[in-house]
Amino acid sequence: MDIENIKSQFPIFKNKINGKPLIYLDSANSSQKPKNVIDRITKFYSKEFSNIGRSVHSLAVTATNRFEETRDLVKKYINAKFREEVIFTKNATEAINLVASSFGEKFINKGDEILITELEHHANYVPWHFIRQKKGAIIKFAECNERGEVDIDAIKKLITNKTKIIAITHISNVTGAIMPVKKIVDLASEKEIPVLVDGCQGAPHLEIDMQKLGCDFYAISCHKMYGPTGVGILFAKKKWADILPPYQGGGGMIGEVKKNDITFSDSPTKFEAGTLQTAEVVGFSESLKFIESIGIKNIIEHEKKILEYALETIKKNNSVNVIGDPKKRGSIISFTIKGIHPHDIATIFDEDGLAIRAGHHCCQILHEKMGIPASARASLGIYNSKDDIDALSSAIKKCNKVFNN
Amino acid sequence: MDIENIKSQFPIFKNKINGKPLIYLDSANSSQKPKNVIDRITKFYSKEFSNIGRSVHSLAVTATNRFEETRDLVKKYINAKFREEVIFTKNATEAINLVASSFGEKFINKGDEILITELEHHANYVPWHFIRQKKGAIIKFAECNERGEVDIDAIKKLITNKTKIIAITHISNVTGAIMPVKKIVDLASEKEIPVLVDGCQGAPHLEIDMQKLGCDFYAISCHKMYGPTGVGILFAKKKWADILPPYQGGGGMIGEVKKNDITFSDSPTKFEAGTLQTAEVVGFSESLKFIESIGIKNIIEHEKKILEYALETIKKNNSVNVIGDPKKRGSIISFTIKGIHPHDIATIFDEDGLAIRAGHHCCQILHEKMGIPASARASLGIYNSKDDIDALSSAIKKCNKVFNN
Amino acid sequence: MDIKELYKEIVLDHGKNPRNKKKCKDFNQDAKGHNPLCGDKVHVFLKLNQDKKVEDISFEGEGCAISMASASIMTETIKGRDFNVAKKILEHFLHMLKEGSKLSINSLSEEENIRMMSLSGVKRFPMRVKCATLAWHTFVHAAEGGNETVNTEK
Amino acid sequence: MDIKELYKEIVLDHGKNPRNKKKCKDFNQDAKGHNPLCGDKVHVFLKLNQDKKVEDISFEGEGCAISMASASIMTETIKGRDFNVAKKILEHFLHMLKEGSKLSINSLSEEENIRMMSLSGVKRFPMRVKCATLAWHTFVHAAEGGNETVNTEK
Ligand SMILES: Cc1ncc(COP(=O)(O)O)c(C=O)c1O
Ligand SMILES: Cc1ncc(COP(=O)(O)O)c(C=O)c1O
Repeated sequence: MDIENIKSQFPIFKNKINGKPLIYLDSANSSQKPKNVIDRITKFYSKEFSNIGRSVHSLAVTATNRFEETRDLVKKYINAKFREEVIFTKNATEAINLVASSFGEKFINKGDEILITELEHHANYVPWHFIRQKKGAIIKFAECNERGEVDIDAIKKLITNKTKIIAITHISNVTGAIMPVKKIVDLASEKEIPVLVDGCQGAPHLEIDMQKLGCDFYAISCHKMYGPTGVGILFAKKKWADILPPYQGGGGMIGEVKKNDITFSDSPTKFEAGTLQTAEVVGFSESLKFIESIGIKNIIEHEKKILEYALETIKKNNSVNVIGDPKKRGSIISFTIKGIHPHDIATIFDEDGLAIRAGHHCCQILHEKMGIPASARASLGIYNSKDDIDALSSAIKKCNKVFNN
Repeated sequence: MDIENIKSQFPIFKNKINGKPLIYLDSANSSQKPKNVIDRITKFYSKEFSNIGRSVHSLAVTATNRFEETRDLVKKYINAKFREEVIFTKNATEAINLVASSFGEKFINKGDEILITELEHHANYVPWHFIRQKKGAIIKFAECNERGEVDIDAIKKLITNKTKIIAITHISNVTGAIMPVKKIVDLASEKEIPVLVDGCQGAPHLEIDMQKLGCDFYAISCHKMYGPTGVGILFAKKKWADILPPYQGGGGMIGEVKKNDITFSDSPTKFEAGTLQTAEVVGFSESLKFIESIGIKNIIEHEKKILEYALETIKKNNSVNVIGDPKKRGSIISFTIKGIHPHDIATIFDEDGLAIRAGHHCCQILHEKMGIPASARASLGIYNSKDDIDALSSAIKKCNKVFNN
Repeated sequence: MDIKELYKEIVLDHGKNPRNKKKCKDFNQDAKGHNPLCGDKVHVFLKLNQDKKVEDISFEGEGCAISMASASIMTETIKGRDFNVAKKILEHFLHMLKEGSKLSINSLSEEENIRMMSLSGVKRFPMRVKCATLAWHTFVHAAEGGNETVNTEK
Repeated sequence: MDIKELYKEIVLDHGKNPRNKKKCKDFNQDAKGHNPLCGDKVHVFLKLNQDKKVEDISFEGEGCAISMASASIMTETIKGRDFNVAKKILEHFLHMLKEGSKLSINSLSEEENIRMMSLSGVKRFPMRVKCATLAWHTFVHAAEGGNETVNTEK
């Protein structure tokens, strides 16, 4: 694969950071955007813009079509059965909040259990905490092992007759562990427990097939998939999309509005109140086209190669401690360097144009478990090459130099 | 004012609609975007993009600064006292849902009253309906008079000791009536009742000064202010922002996260969960600059001139019935044409490149009150001229021709 | 192309003076249809005999010229015909709206074909297709004994 | 400019071997500080006498080199001084971080000024300013008897 050619499609890499070429190892946080996505947004605002679904004039018709075509593209990309299963939200966080609120209000009661894991991002814990508070429910945390994974048994042993939903990440955004989602879904479906998958790290780096995964809900963060900010996606199986109550109220999602009562339209409209992120959704159609132009299989293969090289390279440095050692790892490596705080690492890296993330990565529970307040994280995108890893390796050495002499 | 020059800053007007130059009279639905806004988004994605507030590297720092500078610009533009009072949402609908949910959960109980008006957009009714259902509260509708206004007495007489909040639109998106917000706030504050203003139609067309208005909450729809889609603003007085519980849960809005409890950060962070609409917010800073480059006073004056000309012109046509006759009118005229359904009007207009909106404009209560299922609406932006009104007038005549011979 | 392609004489005539716009006597099945985006509403009343023949059909409602004309033309076309034949006619009608093709349905007279074809201009106006089909879907719903309101946003 | 401007010898030294990192005996006031974005935490312990003189000061916590060095340097600088003087020093310190200016605070010895100035490199690293100020704000909070945790996101 011609990574230089792919990289050249991302305008950001033409810029210098502190006088150095940008080396971007922060894609798990948010990916950069290829030119076709940026251009699509420009074109939409310059030639096609109108509010969608509400007006009869030509601009509105075109805009509506472009918007709904994106829904079809997403449906196809994730292999959903129905377009009603594809709901646009503002980010993955909102997608999970929507489920926690709509599902939680309807189906979770006092004493009921919500099963999550110690790996979860705050986005897949805080919304459940709200329901815990409101309903007097209980949150159980499936334990993370020393490899930084949650294995199926850790989940199995927490399932009870009170378990109302299982909410798990697809790939840990700290340890990179790929969760056995399919197995968890099989286990859960024996007891008819719905499964929500936080797919923020899964969707950009794995083949995403709703029929194969079989989960009930899947949350996607488009800005991590080479897409614009301001868009997320909730996949909700039709059986849930049909019966869950709406989440936000406003224009577009109604059926009939009377002074004493209101009826609602069906999914996805029911869940999409107000003016949507029209330009962003339309822009995202180009992200999917970009991904498909390379092929997700090729992306996976490329990232795997770089990931392995990275693990090998940085483990050679004795001062480095890589966090977790999952059997299956997504495009993420978190680490610490002996005696150097992750924030100092990030600052020193930045001096060389190398962007990584330092902190708890919205996973305080996991960091507490590991007994560290923070870690440094390098994460990959399609534009990364072995050169970037070599730069990472030198930068780590530089940290040691700055701190130890 | 040189409207042609201003109009030339909007790329969309270079396009033809059905072979005709676009005449855009649908700004109340969503405004078009000037080039500086579009370019800002392009530049952000091409040169500055990173997720904000979370990483220590240079890109993240720049992006965070650009984002927070926009908050400062908004604070200044609406004359808020504190930057904690400016909360970014995905649209105005979300802003109102946030208040209805956070305020409603905390302060509204069984039998309590929510006071809205018959003019309200569904965005300022449906969220309160949810609270009505959850809490067993009561929604009272202040009556709209024949002029299409709600006068202060209609509100006064509905205020009781049970009134917990008053939620009113600033400008009706159907009749164009400008509401006596200041008077309502004064009335409400005697009884210490907070007032939420749906400022979707107010913010683009009036001087917006939170200190002068004195309201507790003000909801803004950025895409109606020459801004990108995907951003709204909630102004919440500090005293409320401080005490209201968070709305959505996720990354960024937390203090400390433990397995048994979670603390939250302060406003605005508390209300901004997950990855924000970074590019959109940054783009919006240019919308404010665009507005300020013309001057809101000049915009008001220009739109007033066009509005008066429009009223005068279309009232000359006997077949036209203008809806409402408010003493003070914002940049909106809704109307019907005898014997022709609004959708047919919009279709015939569209053939001439003229974009208006037809329907109930998310105001079913008001339309039912007026005894019509739908209306046609022409609404103004800074780019409209008397020529556009002449085109509107000819298009109305064409409708009569198509239908009556 | 001219807006007159959409608003043909026949359409305007049916739009202004819709036929069978009433509640027909002795109806034994009915259904409501609603387009929440634009507010069009129809209520179709049906007298279906045991052999599934449409003995009588009428409608009430409000909406644009296209939706009223379509409902009116539908009632005229379907009255007296078998439900199965009516469904075939609907198929052809939908195909026409989608492809802009000509209609020549064997079971219809030339005049009836022409009347139906007066709505073919809708093809060029995608936002108006729902206006033209609402009454038809509602009719099928009524005949099949559905209870819920037909919602074009489904 | 070099990263060494930020990580000067003095800073690294204080970062690695922070002074007064313990719970001091007989403290009578304390406060916690937290930077939720990066997780830095400090807990400042203070023995303030009736004349508002800082008789003893110490801290516990965890965080980056900058935050630890800043806390350490703070305790060394402030111990034995009046609260009012300490607040003045903080003002100068904040000014230095903002403007990158030199420090020459009269009430401090040259060595003390130099020690404080070792943190001036932070100016070029806006995201790190909070690391450098957290302990100081927490100290003021402790001295003024505040109860809540100091939150840099306020
Ligand atoms: C008066 C009024 N309120 C609320 C809204 C909803 O705004 P948004 O769609 O941006 O959420 C609109 C516009 O659609 C409006 O005109
Ligand atoms: C695993 C995981 N879940 C949830 C999120 C939240 O996604 P967003 O910020 O797009 O809402 C992220 C990214 O920040 C993530 O990595």
